[in-house]
Amino acid sequence: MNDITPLQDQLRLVPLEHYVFLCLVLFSIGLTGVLLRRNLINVFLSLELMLNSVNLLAVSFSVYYNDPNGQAFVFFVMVVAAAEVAVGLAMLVMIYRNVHTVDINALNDLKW
Amino acid sequence: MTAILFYILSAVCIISSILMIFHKNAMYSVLYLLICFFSVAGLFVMLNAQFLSIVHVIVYAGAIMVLFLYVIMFLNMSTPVTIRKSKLIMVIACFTGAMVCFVLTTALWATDFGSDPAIVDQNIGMASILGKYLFKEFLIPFEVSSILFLSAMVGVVIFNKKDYKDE
Amino acid sequence: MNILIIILLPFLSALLILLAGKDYSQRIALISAAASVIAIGVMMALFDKDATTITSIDLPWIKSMGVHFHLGADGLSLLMILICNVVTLISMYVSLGDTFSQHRLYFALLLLMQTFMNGVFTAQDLFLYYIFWELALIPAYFLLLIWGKGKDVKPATIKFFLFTLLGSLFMLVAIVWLGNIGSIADFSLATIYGLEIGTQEQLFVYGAFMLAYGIKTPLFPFHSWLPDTYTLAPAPVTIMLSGVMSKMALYSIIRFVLPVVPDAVEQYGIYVVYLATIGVMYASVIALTQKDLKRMFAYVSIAHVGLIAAGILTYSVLGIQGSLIQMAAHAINTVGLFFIAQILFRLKGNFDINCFGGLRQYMPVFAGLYMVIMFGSIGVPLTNGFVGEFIIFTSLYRLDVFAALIAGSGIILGAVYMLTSYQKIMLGPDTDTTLTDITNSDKTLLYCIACIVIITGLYPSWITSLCDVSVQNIIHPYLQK
Amino acid sequence: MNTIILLAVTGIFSMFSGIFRQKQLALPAILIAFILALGMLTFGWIGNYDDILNNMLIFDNLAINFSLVIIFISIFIFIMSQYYYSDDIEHLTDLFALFVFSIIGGILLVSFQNLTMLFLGTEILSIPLYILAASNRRNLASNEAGLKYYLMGSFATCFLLLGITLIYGAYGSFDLTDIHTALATQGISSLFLTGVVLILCSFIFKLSAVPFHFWAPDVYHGAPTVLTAFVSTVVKVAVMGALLRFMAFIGNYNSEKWVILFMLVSVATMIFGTIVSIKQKNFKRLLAYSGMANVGFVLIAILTAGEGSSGYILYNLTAYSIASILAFTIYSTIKSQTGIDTIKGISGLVTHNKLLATGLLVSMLSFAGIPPLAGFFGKYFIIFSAVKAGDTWLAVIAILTSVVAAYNYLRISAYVVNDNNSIPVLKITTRYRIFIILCIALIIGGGILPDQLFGLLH
Repeated sequence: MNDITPLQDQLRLVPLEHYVFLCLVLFSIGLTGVLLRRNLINVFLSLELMLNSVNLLAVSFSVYYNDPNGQAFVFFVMVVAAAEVAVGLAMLVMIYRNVHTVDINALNDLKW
Repeated sequence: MTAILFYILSAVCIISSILMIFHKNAMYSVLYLLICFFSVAGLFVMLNAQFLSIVHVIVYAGAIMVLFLYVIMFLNMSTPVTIRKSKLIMVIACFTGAMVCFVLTTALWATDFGSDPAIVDQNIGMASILGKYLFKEFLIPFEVSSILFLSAMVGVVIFNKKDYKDE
Repeated sequence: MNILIIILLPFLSALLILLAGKDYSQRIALISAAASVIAIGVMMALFDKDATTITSIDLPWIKSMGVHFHLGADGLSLLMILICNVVTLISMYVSLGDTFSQHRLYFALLLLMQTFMNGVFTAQDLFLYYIFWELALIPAYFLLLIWGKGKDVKPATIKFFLFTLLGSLFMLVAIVWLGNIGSIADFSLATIYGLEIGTQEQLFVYGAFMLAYGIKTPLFPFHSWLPDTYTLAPAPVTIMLSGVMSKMALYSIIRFVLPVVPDAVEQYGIYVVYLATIGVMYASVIALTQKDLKRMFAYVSIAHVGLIAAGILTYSVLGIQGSLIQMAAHAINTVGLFFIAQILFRLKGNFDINCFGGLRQYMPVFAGLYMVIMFGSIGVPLTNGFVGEFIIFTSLYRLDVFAALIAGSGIILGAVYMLTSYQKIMLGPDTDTTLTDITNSDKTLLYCIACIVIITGLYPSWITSLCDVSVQNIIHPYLQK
Repeated sequence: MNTIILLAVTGIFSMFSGIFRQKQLALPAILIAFILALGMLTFGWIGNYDDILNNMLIFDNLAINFSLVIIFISIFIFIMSQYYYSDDIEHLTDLFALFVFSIIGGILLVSFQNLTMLFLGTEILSIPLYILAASNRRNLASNEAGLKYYLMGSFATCFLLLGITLIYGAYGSFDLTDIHTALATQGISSLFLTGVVLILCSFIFKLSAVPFHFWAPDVYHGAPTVLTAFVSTVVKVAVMGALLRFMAFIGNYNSEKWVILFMLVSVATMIFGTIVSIKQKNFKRLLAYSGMANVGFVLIAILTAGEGSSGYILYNLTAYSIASILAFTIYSTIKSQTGIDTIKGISGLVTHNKLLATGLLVSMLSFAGIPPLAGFFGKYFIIFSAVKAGDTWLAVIAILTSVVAAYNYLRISAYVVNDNNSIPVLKITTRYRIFIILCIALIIGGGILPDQLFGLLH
């Protein structure tokens, strides 16, 4: 423990704030993507990006706090991401068969 | 050196994700996201979370992205889809994103994380420790997530199994 | 004689009508209504006038909220129940003259309405009272909705319902507040009467209650639901609404507002008196311009009810006694008037005053009885309307000369338009020679009503003596403070 | 925990019964399991699993009561589903299994003690619902409902996750107890505040409260009616339970901030839900908006009564749920036999279908809050808690909106008792008749004996 490892070095050089900031930027980009795109594939990708930024955030907290809980939590985020993507893509394929487009606004029979 | 690596990876991450959300062709978006994921995996390694970084590559790059590519090819959507997009929506979306980023950042700016990462156990990212956590502390969530997978599986079957009537 | 009987009797009859295999609805309804009147007669005969309150049933109902199923009656309640049941009987009798689709449901709803109104008059627990109060609205709503006539019946009915619901929900807030002042939730009247409430809070409670009662009575700015509702409703329902439902609110003012928030009444009662007297004037002026007989009677009703409310809010024994007499008189008179309107409607198929004329030659008995009832309504001496109005005016005059003057001129205007319309319908050139006098059954009912008008006019003191103890109980504790 | 295991086994059994072509077994098995689960919960046989629970879940009174209500309402949903899904639908047993899985998610959600479980519970509750919403494959409206629900749900999940991670970042733990201790020692940090706001946002999303309500009407309208009933009843109970737990956990800290935020949300939800519902022509959409208004109502109780409000909330939600299941059942019967789905279309229902009309009237009057129906006490308890807490103005707003909302229900009841007889005699089976009568009896009984029901829930 008394040796200065490369990890500790790096952690000292890059403060936690920078990780947090990176995650927030990624999250916001994902958010923008969800709002911006009407191609469903892109919307799904953006959602994935948001989940990923959360993963990164959890891991960096976990490492800086020296607590494995955060990393265990990331597993569950991955589980959910995988399940959600599977359902979403299946739904996408089904809808594509019905309407032959992936435009998010193709389905607007129902008004707000 | 490692610090510089962090900034490089971050830059790659951000740039590729921005490219991802703006690219017209879904196929390219997937590839950009892939780059982003790889750099996130790199960041994981830098954080000494080796096990997670491998899992991350396997799950995201190996499974989820392939699934996306498969769907894109399956639906034959590799050509750019012409999607009408009003400028207004674009502006609003970008503005919202920027606002959320701004609000979150300012909220966190003042926070003193107060943690001196001097004493870092390098082993917490190892498979052995994480495995113990998953099967001891997180046993219940681990078990119940099986229900989640089961229902996702059922869902996929329901959505895309051919009807008897179709044939 | 247990008070529960007048709740259970109509309720069970209604169930019987709905569930019986065969259709005996008319018979059951009439017998039940008559039996209720007899029951209340017996109760009044046995009533010890010096007694305060007969509690007849007191069961814990919703323990967690301190609500009891507590029924009881004093002289005041007995008077109101009497009015309610007599009017119901008349209403049933009038119903026989017309045919109604789905008449089983119709009679069942009328009986249910009677049940819940009886509940309102006998509830000794504020929460229970509120529930009966709301419940009484439901049969009225459906009666109007299903059997109301005219194109606007749906919006008018919904308006009626929403108006009253709005008022009563505010009342609910006040009731909830009152019931939870103490450490344990308790809604019983005795507890509520004993509460010490600050002036500021009294004002809120007073406002909430008066909003509910102002809408239901209705007092001047809240009356807009009434003319439509009364006009569109079938005659028996109009009779129930004008005869009993408006009394529910007036009774509640005496029972709950005066004793619970005396300071607020003392300070702000005068404003309601002004509103009420302005309402008398306003309704009378509007009534002058009406061509539709039933609508005109509706405005007459607003005017009279406004006068009664003014009398109650003078907050004096005299005013309240006068109001009680006038309540009994108003119930029987408006019922008579609306019945007369219904008879006229059966003749011509509408309520337009102008299409009648010279009826007296063909139906002398009817004309005579009409005149008696109309005199009662105007308040000619020797009829029931006179005593009450006179006492109310006296008490109003003592309180505020100005209010008395406005109300008085409103009532004089009332006499003018009533007489004018009578003249148009009964006198004047004849228009139709095929008419004959009204049927015997109608005649019987009108005779009965006319008799009540005269008898009460000659001997009104039975009301005052019946209610004297209760009124003293309501007024005196405060005056002694 | 025993309940969760029992339900999971039941869900899997249901799937297998489909595979082995024994579809008819699924529904009875599920109903029996539900009744067993009710019994288990009532008699406190929840099993001792402390060594593996690790404080992930807690089965306290709140959890048990909410679970009871969730399962109780689910029984009705399943009975209703019998009249909605025809027998020959292909994936019937799978759909049933999905419902059961979703219910498990609900139970996890109301008993969470660790933010991981909050997250997983939300997902287990939601993912089956996305699938169910889109399960009517040929129907574009259903597809759209599923898609919208999915997108909005995933979006909300992202916020939930970010919030959870930020709270983790603030105190280094996912465990509510640990965080509570840390809060007491370290005080509040802006990281924590941001996290809480994000989590609350996702709750608001799930509850379809203003300002994140916009997905709800479309989803409710497009999804299969059984699912709509499920989402507007069971899901709301589960999410309210979780919210109550969460609010109780953060309640002591900066209470004014949450109170103001939630007051705004609840008032806006009530007002918006009510006003928009006036304009609706479609029956299902109207119910969706009225459900939204009810959510605003329930939020008042959370605000004013805090932890003590669970009884009020449960009573309100149970009363609301039974009435809305009744309305949805009748709606789907009318829809499937005549194709009518507008409010105007049901005019004259009373002429040939006395029972259905009575049912609809009872549920509408219960929504409108007329005593002594269950809906009245549902509203009463909320107004009571507001008045008792001194927030009389909230009670006044609640009253004003509920009067406006009553207009809707009266409008419907006015159509029901209309004279025209455009709706033919609808075919209903004896069992269906019993179901409707049971619902009516519950609504009336809940109003006449609120104490007994309330005692069960408190």
